Amino acid sequence: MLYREAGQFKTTYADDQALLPIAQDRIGLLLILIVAFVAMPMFASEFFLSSIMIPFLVFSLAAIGLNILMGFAGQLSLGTGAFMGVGAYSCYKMTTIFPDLNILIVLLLSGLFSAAIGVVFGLPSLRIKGLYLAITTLAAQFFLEWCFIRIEWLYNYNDSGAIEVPQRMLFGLAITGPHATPITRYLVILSVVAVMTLVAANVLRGRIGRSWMMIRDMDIAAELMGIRPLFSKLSAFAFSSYYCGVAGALMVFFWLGSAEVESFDINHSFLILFMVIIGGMGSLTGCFMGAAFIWVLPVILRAIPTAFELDILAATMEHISSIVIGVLIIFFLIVEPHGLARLWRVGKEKLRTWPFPYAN
Amino acid sequence: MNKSVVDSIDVAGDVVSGTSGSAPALPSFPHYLLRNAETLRNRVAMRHKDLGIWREWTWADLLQEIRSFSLGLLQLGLRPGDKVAIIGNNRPRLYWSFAAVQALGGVPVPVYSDSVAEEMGYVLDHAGIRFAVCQDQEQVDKVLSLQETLTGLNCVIYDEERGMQHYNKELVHAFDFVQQLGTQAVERDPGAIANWCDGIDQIDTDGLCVMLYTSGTTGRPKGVMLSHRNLIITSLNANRFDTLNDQEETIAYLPLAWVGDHVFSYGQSYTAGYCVCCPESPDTVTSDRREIAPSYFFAPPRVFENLLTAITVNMEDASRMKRAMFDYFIKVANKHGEKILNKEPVSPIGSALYGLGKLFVYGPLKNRLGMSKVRVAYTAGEAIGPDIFRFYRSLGINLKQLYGQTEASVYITAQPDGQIDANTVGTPSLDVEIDIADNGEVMYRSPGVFMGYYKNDDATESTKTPDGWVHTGDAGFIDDAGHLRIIDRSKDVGKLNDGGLFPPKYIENKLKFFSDIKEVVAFGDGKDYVAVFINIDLTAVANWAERNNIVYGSYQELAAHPQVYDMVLAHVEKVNADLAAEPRVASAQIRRFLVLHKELDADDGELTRTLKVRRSFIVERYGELIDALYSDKTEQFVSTGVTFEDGRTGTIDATVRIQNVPSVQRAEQVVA
Amino acid sequence: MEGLLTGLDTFLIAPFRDMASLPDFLLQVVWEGFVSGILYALIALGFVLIYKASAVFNFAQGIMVVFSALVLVSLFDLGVPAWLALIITIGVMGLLALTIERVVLRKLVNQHEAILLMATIGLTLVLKGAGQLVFGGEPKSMITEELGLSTGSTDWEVFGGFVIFQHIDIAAAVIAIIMVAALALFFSRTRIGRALRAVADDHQAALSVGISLNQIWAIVWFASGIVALVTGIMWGARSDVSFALEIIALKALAVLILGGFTSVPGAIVGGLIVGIGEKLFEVYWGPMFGGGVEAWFAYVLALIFLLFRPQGMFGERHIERV
Amino acid sequence: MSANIDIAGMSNSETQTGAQAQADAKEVLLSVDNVTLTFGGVKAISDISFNINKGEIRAIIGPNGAGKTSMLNVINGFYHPQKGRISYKGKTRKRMKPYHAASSGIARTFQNVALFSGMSTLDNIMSGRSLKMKRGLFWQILHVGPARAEEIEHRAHVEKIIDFLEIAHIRKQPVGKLPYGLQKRVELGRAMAMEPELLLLDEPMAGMNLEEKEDMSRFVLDLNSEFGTTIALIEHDMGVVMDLADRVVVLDYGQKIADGTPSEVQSNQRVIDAYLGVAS
Repeated sequence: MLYREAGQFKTTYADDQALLPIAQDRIGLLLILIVAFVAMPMFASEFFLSSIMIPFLVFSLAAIGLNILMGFAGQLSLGTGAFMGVGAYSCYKMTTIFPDLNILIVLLLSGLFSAAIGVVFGLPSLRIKGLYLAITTLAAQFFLEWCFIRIEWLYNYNDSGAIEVPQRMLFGLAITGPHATPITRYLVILSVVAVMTLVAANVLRGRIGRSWMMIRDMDIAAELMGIRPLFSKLSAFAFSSYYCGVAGALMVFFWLGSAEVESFDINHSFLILFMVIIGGMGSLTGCFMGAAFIWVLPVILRAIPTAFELDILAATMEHISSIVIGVLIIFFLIVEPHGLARLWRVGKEKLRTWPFPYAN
Repeated sequence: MNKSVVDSIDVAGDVVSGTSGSAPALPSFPHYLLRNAETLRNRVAMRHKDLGIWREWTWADLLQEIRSFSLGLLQLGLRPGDKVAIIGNNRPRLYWSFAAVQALGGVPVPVYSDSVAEEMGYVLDHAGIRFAVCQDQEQVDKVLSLQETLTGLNCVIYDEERGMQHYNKELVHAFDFVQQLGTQAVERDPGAIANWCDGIDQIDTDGLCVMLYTSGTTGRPKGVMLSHRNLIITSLNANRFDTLNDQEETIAYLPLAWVGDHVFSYGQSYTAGYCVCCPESPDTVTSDRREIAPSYFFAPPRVFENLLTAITVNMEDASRMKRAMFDYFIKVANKHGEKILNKEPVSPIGSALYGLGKLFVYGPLKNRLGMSKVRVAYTAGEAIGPDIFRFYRSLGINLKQLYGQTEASVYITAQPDGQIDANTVGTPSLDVEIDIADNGEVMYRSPGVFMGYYKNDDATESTKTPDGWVHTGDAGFIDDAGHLRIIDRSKDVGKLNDGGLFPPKYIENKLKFFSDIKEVVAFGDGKDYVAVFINIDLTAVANWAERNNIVYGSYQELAAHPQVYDMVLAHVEKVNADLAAEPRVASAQIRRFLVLHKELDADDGELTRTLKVRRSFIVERYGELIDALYSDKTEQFVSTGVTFEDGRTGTIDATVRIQNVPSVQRAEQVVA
Repeated sequence: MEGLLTGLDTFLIAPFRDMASLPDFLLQVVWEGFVSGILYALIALGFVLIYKASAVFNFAQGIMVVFSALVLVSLFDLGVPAWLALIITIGVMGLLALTIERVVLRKLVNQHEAILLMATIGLTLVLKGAGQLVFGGEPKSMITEELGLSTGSTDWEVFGGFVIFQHIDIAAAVIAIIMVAALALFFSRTRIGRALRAVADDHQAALSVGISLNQIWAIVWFASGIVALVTGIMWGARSDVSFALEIIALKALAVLILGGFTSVPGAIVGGLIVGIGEKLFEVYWGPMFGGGVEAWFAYVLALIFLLFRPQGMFGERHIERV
Repeated sequence: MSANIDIAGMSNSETQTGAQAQADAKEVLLSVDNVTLTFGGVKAISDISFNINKGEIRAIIGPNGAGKTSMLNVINGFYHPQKGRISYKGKTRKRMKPYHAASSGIARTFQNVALFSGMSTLDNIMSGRSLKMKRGLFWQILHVGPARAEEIEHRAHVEKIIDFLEIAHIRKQPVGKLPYGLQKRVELGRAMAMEPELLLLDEPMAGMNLEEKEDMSRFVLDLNSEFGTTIALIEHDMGVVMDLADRVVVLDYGQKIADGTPSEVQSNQRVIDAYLGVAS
């Protein structure tokens, strides 16, 4: 209905293979970007930016990381939290060792450490598949958690055992540390996430992304078509971990301000996993939807008692939101295993074929 | 110098008098190509969805391509007057062949590509073709299989490479190869281009431009010879009539050999300079049309019928709510749509509802059909059901009817914007004169009138009078508003005893447009009044019966049911009212009818295998019933032999009721 | 060179010297490891039961342990006698099994195993939320004595020192052995048990025994619910009943890797290897890494093991077909 | 040579030339020598030798369980035979990874369609170009310049395959929902995209109706004659085999029982006993 595509035709392959071949989608994305980059900073409250938008963006990026591995390359992982931790600690170490290095560069470099660790723990994927692999990622999770506690060098021997984000400037503006305003932090995160999403989309539609999906859909056929499982799987681990690492660094540097091992524990791994499942495996849009859903739902649930002046403990609402999310996960798996993204796609398809029920 | 002629065409496409003084220099199609390549240099002239994307050619590109191909043909020995068969689907290169051949003074002969080798053989042989431009291996094989009879065949050219590696290189050439020959010729002799242009100036615009074989339903196809003047004047007039310009987009999907496609996709495109898009394959026309969203669109009624059926079928699968909404807004459109399209006043509520409908239904629907940008759409060829016609118009698609023939270079009449009626075919097109002969046959005279049938003077003489009038073979009349109405093939039109016209097909079609009625046989020639046999449509009527709680045990019982008779009577009365409104056929109102107790069936010989009524057989078989129709009887017993599906035979006995119908009087009739 | 030798000595020889020098302590460590190994094995057993019958990798087994223990303890806190509380808890686990089969599994028949795994992760969230909502988040102590389990300890003098055996640990070992024996009997002697074994091989065969797949699923979930309850009691008796258990229960996954997803003996042996191994590693090697290595030992062991024998100890090699 | 090959709609002239090319060359592309393959003691293939000439269509037939698919799996490196050797393009190798086979020009299709179900027809066929695409991560990330140029270049190639197989109308549809016959066609397209020298087809016409079989036969013949691709195919439909193949090797219980032209094989008593007699 909203999609009236008559008259949109492609005269080059470049146009035909564009990320958003439909004009209405391009307009929609443009609107979203305008809202995100212009309207949000102008109108949103500091609270909204720092407790909803910033975490949402951080988790979206982490979800993209996990989704690359799980949804596009078909490798199950339960170690996302730890990979985020690797990014965060690397970023912290680098910026304390080289305080003058531009923090954004440090941020992007820190993902490389995460990627390297990811490759190491991805090695077993060459021999084992599915659930077995999931368990080896648990090994990564617990081993790395242990490292974050035991290797004091990682947090510069702080007594608290936590990493404290120092102040770093960009164009004379404090973008990290206690003096960075939510708006600045939001805009930095938004830019990083926007660029990295575009990069992910590009990689996914190219040769490398296709090789991941080949391995995912039919690994034997992929191999017989010349895909090297070694390179393909490890590159997926590296890529995925890179994204998780950057997300972890963003989380600490632009959201939390300081962090201990708890910020990277297995519960975080699960949180990201839920975002990917609910958002939709194999969809970048789904990562944003899942992150929004999983992050915003508890916020709303927590707000309910205050809004209706009910005498309910915050902890109680926390438990309820856990149940709700659990139920929703099961519901989605039963009704639509491909998550919100598929619902959106189905809805869009309906709008495209409106008033007909399906394309003729 | 050809420049003068090209200059004489102004941008609007009108022909301005030449500078030389005497007669106006009329350009030929190659002249238009030269003009377009100059004035519309960078405007897209043609698109073709090939290998997944739309390839585009501007007019300048087109000139390049056509010129090199034309020069290549020259190298291969094409001489003025040579006939060149063009066989295949709507492919750009096949369209280019027209101008390329014409530029050398040759005559393109497009041939229906789906005809079997034998049929094609007749046409190719009759036309005496020397060259054939084929789409693919399939067509090349057909032509080569006729090689022995086609003594003059000099060369076969193909567009698609697939499977063509191992053919005789002496005889069979790739399109590219021919173009290369042309390019090489220019490289050898730079003057070749100028010579080619000079050749274009030599074209006799009153000479043979193209030969189109009519796919006659009876007898052998006849080659209709059309001149440049025929096509160009007609095209220019058609463009002016609908204010078509170089901004139009059309999709070429009808057979190349059909005059309609030739005029829409070649004649009018060259004269107006608009873009013609060729679909990827016949399977993808629907989606390709959606991608292109043509602004000027033509389709025979069956295309519109099929589309409507597809819409209905699709909507049956839709959710209940969506279907209810769809049905509601279609009703709204029925009520107000046409008025809004005709710019007539509509109540504010009506126009508000229509606006909503446009948002929720009409707009998206047109989008799906690929008709959201249609400015002018035509249907022609046969009668279109008024409901179907109104359906599209009510959506806001400016669908119009036209009446045309190959012999007229298409246009005889067309409906001007805002003067639309499902029953007429419009007013005479520009420069067309129309006359109704004493026997009711429509005659016309126009600049588009053909030169004659190729190698068939007898047929030419019997069709075209010496002073240029052409027999259409259709009976019709001009109504009060000056619009032509076609009622039947003139040889089928009979006379009632009171002298009134009896057009059986016209009456039968009017009744058959009701979905409850499947088949009609009308009688009246040499009788006092018109009477009809009616066959109900079992599916539709059973459905209706179910909704109205009518119980029946068999087809026979249902057909004889009083309420069914009432329903049919209502339809007949409506038809009578329609007939009464048209003075020429007012006396052909139906006075008596009966509903047949059995379905007319091909197994019983009542229908042909293509499901057409075998009138003579029915007259013989149901003589008693016909007699009863022309008597005072109110019912008649009849015993009919039938063949069952398993081959057994038996008889059906029935007493069929005969119903009288009151006739409608109209003041005008008295005056007439 | 010198450093390398020292390193080798520290890692490869010194720990064993330590072991030999204090044999009674070594025995104590092994016993501790043995007991926690049994608990891992019990959790793993719950996994195996379900995986064998339905190919569902039940991530919720850990939370089921916590949940069942909480139900038991809370019922007792409400004044229900211990024996009745035990029976009611068994009833609750039965109900839970039925609900899970009806609401979740039945709808996910023939889905990919990753999807089933995630469904059980969802189930974990639900149980966790519900557990915390109903019973509160604080740790509770197990009603060990009230259930007739001794809380005392016995010292055993050996190697010139002595080894302490907690009675509850002994009970755990005994009960675990009884449990495994009971399950073995159940599988080999009862009709349902045989059907369960059949279903692991061939769904059609199971149906021919006259038991519907749905029933079988409900039964295995119930059985693993009971296993979870026993595990919960034992574990709760050694520490507290709290949600922290859930994370520890994940170690059973490592056990599964060692033992294979479908092997009951594998689960037992794997559990013992992990339990004893991690205790030994923690005590004798842990200090070199700064301690706390118990947290990851099991997984890393599993990972290394996987690289050499992807099909587990008792698993069969799988031939890939195209 | 086998002049009476004629599938509906094909003229003789070109199929003959396909066979002709082979007759001229007679160069052995692949030879299998004394290969034995066992699974846990069970012999799937025992001591089989045969060869495939460059440019020919070679059929491997035999009753169910005869070891045909195992033979293909051995040829493209998925199974490693315990005994014997395989020479391809004159080079002998004992063990070979599947992707080495792929990069040296061996492509295949599968008995049970093994498409990438999550991707469209277009992407599936594009995936066949994986080995031909070289642009590194840097350009992939930017997806402008060389990476895009490469992508477009290969798209153009893939479009030719789509045109060749007449599947333009399903170009953008996910393959999972396509009818079986079309899926088989897409799979052939994917293998074609690898521009293989040797194409292994595992029952390309299984489960197809007559019309689909005719189409598929036409594609296989065209592929052979237009691109000179050497084809080894497993097929159950004897009619198809007789029409398509230049030479046929017959397996039964893992052993070779006949090898020769279709007519030779057809009249071989062992074949009649083992296969034709049983099947009909």
